[in-house]
Amino acid sequence: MHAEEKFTPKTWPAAPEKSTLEGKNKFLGFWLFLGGETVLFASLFATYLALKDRVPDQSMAHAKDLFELPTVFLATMLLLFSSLTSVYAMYHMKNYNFKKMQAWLLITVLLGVGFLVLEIQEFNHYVHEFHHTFTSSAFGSAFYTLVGFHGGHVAFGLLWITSLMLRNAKRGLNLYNAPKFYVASLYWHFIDVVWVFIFTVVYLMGMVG
Amino acid sequence: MSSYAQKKGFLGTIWDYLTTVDHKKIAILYLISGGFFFLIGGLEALMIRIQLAVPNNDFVSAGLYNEILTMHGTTMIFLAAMPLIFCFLNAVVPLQIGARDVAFPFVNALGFWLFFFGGVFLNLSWFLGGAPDAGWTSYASLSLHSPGHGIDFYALGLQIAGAGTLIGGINFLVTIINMRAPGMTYMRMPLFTWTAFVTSALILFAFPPLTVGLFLMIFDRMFGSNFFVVAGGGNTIIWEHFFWIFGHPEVYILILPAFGIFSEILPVFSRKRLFGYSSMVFATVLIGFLGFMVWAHHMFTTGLGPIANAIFAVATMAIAVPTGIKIFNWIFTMWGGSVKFTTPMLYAVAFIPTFVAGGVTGIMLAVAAADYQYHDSYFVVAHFHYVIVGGVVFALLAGLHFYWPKMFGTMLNEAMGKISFWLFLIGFHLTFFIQHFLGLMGMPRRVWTYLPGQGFETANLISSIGAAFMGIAVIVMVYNVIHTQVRGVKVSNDPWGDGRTLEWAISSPPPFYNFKQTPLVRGLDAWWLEKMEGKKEMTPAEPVGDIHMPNNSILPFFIAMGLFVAAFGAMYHVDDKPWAIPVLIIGFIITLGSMFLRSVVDDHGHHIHKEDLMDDKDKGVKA
Amino acid sequence: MANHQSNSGNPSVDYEYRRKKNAEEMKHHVVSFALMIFLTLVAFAAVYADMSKWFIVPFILLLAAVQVILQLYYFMHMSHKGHESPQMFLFSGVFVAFLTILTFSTIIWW
Amino acid sequence: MKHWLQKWRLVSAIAVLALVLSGCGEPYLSTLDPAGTVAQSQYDLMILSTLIMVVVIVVVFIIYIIALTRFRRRKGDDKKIPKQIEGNHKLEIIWTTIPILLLLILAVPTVSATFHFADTSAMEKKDKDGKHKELVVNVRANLYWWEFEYPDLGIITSQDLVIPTDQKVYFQVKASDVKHSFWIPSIGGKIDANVDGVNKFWLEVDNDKAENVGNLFYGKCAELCGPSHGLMDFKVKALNQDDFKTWVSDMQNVKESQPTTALAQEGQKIFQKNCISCHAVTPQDSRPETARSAPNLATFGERTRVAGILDHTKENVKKWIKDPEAYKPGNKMTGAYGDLSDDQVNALAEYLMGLKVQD
Ligand code: HEA
Ligand code: HEA
Ligand code: HEC
Ligand code: CUA
Ligand SMILES: [Cu+2]
Repeated sequence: MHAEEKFTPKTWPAAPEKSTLEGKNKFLGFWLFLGGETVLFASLFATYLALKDRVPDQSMAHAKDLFELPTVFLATMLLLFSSLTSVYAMYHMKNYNFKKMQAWLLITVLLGVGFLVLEIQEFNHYVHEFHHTFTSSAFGSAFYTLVGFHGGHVAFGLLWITSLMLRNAKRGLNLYNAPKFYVASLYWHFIDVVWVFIFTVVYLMGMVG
Repeated sequence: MSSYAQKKGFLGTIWDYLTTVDHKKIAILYLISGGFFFLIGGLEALMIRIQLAVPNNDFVSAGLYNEILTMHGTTMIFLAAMPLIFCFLNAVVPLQIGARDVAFPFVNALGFWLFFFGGVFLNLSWFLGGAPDAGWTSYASLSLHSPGHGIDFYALGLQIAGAGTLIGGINFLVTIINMRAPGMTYMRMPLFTWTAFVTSALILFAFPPLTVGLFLMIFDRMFGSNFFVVAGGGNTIIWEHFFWIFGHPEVYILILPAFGIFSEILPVFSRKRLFGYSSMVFATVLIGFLGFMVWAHHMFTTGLGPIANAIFAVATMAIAVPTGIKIFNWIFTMWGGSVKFTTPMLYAVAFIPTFVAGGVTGIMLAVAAADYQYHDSYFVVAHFHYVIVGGVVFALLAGLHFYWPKMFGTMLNEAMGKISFWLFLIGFHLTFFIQHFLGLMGMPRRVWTYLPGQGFETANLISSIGAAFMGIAVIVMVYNVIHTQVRGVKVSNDPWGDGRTLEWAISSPPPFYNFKQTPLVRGLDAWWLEKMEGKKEMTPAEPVGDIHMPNNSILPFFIAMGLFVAAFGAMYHVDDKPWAIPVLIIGFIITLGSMFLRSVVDDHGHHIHKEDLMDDKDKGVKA
Repeated sequence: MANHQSNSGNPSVDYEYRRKKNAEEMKHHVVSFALMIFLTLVAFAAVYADMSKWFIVPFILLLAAVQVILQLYYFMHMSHKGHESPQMFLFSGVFVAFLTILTFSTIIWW
Repeated sequence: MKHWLQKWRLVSAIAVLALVLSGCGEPYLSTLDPAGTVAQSQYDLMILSTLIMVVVIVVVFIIYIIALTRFRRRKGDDKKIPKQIEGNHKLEIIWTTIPILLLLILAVPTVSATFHFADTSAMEKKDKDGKHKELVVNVRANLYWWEFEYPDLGIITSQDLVIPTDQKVYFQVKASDVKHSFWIPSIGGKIDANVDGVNKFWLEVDNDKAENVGNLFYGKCAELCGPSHGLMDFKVKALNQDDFKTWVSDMQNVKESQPTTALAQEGQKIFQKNCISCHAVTPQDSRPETARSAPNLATFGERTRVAGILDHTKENVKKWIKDPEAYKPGNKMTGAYGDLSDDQVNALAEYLMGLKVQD
């Protein structure tokens, strides 16, 4: 089986993620999926923009009252750094250095977990301090749906990368799993892209009013 | 024959289909279930027409009528037309581009099972307290107001089925981009493959807005959110936009493959290559592109303001241009050809004027200021049945007769085919032509009955009589299918004699690995080119070698079934049923567990060995 | 099918070359990452600086767009060969996304 | 715009098509028999677009028929292979440009009419008392009934819309429960009644046309709104300016029509007990909108229909009160009042039929 052939750094191909037909298909299919995800998130952003600050009773908290930029900044940094670390992981993947790849992936996962923890704390804060919940207003529904969908993506990404790491821990890199790692890292970057818009559109623009 | 396709017995066959990842078998699954839902949707249409045959009729009650109406539209669009199109995509596209299979056979199977479980879920509503009743558009204020679980069935069912369609679309995009046989450049792809490509792209971008819209609906109805609840700050127009941002591309998702089927049939039975191939490709892409910029023509009366209405009106009209290009190219394909009127060709020939009639009423509807009169009247019903039945359904029926030999190796009876064609054609025009006038005379659509004395009686009666003709036509067709399969006379590779594209170069039905050797494509209409040079088969692009095949798997079935189970949990969670949340969780465990299995258990597929393939040669083609 | 895409006959020369190229690319990545962090800082600073809303909103949206382009073209290699189809489909997605957002911020006014 | 339309009116008058079409439908209901400015322009647009479409269809048909008859495969052609033609640039240019031109002809009046119909700027003009200078009617659509409020005149009616002819009437349309759509086919195209906010538009009725149909037009709900959507009809009384003025003052001056017969007085009592919580019986109803949960019955005796659909007879009123569900499934009146005996229903009907403002 070609896909499971053993390699050395020298025989390892330049673009391992696209060296088999399966890999090529997976690579392209995943990019297409990201095209669809773009529209999916755009729809959620659009909904959020239409419903931002729409509350049944004007005494309820608006975006301006809720958000705390320091936390958001911290979360942003965690996610941005995790994007860089996953680039490092792919760098080592291309160099056929499995151990280093795994190490960087682990850091990526840890950063991602940190991000999720911050997000959960943040939500918790809104719910308890401001009674800003999923059901309290259209604003709340739209906010939690958009940010929560992103958070869900982060969580799924963490599970995905972790199980890839565990599953392949013993057998190292080959052409069967290289595309899988590559695609997972694409996914992770995409999550970062979405977050860039979330912190801009939801949080920063929310503070400007 | 290699050992994989043997065993059998009845249960064996069932198991084979439950686990299959072969695009040809998946095509058959789509055909059977899509065909079944077409009969259901048709039955619902007949009930609509019976109820409306005379004024003040009480054949069905008002509430039931709305359920039938909603399920008719939803079933026909999502559970009949879409899967039947996927049937032909699966049956034909890989063969046309000379591929062994699709890019993601597993995902292909998963797409089917998602559609299937979504469809079953939706239709179970009939037995579990009532079907959805807010129209196939399910506008938010009414659908939130609707009691019972009907709308929940709609939202959850479509969500599941829609996920299947989305991954199906991605699968075909990758297949077409990556798996074409050597020599098959983009501009040598058969037009059906081109339309499959553009349709899949439309699916990729049109379904996410529907997904989001349905999520918001599910959250509002089942989890207390306020997206469409005005009192909570929500806005119902959001739903309308999402529905139509999806809904308008959706009608082009349906019609483009229909155009593709006709673009295959017309050249074959005119014995002449498609006129203006490159402009046809261009028009297809342009229709796909414009299709995303016109959705608000369904919302002219919503109150978007004159600027939006004017922009969308003009953008909508623009679609007439690429569509017109196609119409004229089809006619000029026949011009100078040698036209033979087989059953598929009859449908193609009937399609041209019918679709033009439906298309031009579309342009009339695009005149925003006049649409204030047409909107939500029977004029609209007439328009869209002209394009959908006259376009999509004609294409599906044409494709059924045209590709039947390729899918099953037998030939549908031509005499019966023609009888049912004429019945259907006459019935169709009888039913829908007169509805234009009903609309102009002031009859709104979606009314469960009408009062006497408003001038609607005669036209409605005529319309209902037409529907009866269509019913008989369908019965003849079903009989034809059964009759043909029982007789089981096998046919050769190219039973129509004038096949032009690659699928006609291999046996009918093709072996499960398709091409023994990937063919070398030397131009448009690859098979025709070879035939004209007196060859009996395609020139191979590779020596005979081992063929890599994917393994069968039951996991797609379970992934889809898990969501089906979870949907019940989500739905009954509203009624505070104690078992609801556990069921929801169990469902997700089934799905995620199956996905997990899929990703941790390596599946490298298997190989058919060269020697076995050599064996096959001796047996020759099945005929 | 699995081909080892070597361009020169000598695998070890090829190997050295690739190593170097990868390392160089990684350097680019780090630079673009620094740029991204910088842009983020500017965006947050702009909001803290409390300037006019009409300036800040377009400005931070621009910053976000630049950042995303960096992500796509550097981290996700979108400019590399073999990314033609991904580019086309991603931009089509962006086009639909843009239309959707434009609609929802203009003609839903209630 | 106007000029253009008038020219078209001439052309359309002689168009055979128009003759064919205007034979269709009832004059009080059909879009093909326009009785107002808006409906007329819309009709002109229909005729224009239909003519263009007929041109398209005829051209397509001619080429199509020729292709089919000349090039069918005849006996002995079995072996013949026609010449394989790739395309023809000249032809392709022709069938790209001609449709574009046809569409331009259609697009210009479309855009202009769209803006014309949306022009409600006159509505914003108020006099010094804060009243609109033009006649404004607030239309509120409810599950299966319509309320018409004349905010500047202090009048509220239900089911029957009364408007003056030969004058632009401005409407503010909204819904109180689910989405409906306000449509009077022979007077002008529809506009949706949304739950989210108010839609504005105007209509104008032609007096001669109104007289032709006894001043009475049909209106319909044109958006699926539940089981009885198909029965959510209303009537439009289009009165000439003088009659309208009389109607307004009658409505403003009436206090509450008092029953005259004993039976009716009996009915009034029952009404006060069972029905008044929802139905008002004076045209001035100071309750807030949300409290006005049922049709105003002040002019019930003058209605042309019961509940918008039944002929206006006492028998039908009785039938309605006994079992509204049988006539309008899903309506909001069913089950809202206790059981009533036949006598009580009879008394109620007597009382209701006597509720008149004009004689
Ligand atoms: C397969 C499905 C299909 C197709 C192909 C079309 C094609 C078109 N449709 Fe249709 N449409 C529907 C399915 C479809 N539609 C459905 C289901 C609804 C109702 C949904 C609901 O409310 O439930 C609907 C409703 C609908 C409306 C909303 C009406 C309303 O609710 O008020 C409008 C308005 O603009 C419209 C327009 C068009 C146009 C302009 C085209 C164009 O694409 C047509 C183009 C074709 C031609 C024009 C003919 C060929 C061209 C020539 C021969 C060239 C020369 C022509 C000219 C110069 C005119 N459609
Ligand atoms: C692909 C789409 C599609 C197709 C093919 C059809 C096909 C037909 N439709 Fe349509 N229809 C819609 C999509 C479609 N429809 C949509 C989207 C709506 C709008 C819904 C809404 O407003 O929300 C609609 C609405 C609609 C209405 C308007 C109802 C209303 O507004 O109140 C009417 C009325 O005449 C109608 C009639 C028909 C008829 C007679 C057919 C015929 O062509 C059907 C022909 C088929 C048959 C006659 C099969 C009969 C089957 C048998 C005889 C065998 C039965 C046996 C077994 C099951 C064992 N349809
Ligand atoms: C829930 C409040 C409610 C109560 C109580 C109620 N009705 Fe009604 N009524 C309605 C509604 C809502 C309608 C409109 C029904 C429709 O058309 O769908 C209506 C319609 C009517 C109509 C037809 C009105 C028209 O404009 O044509 C009559 C007559 C009527 N009611 C009489 C009565 C009588 C008599 C009683 C008491 C015995 C009564 N109603 C009690 C809500 C109520
Ligand atoms: Cu109100 Cu339909
Ligand atoms: Cu459309």
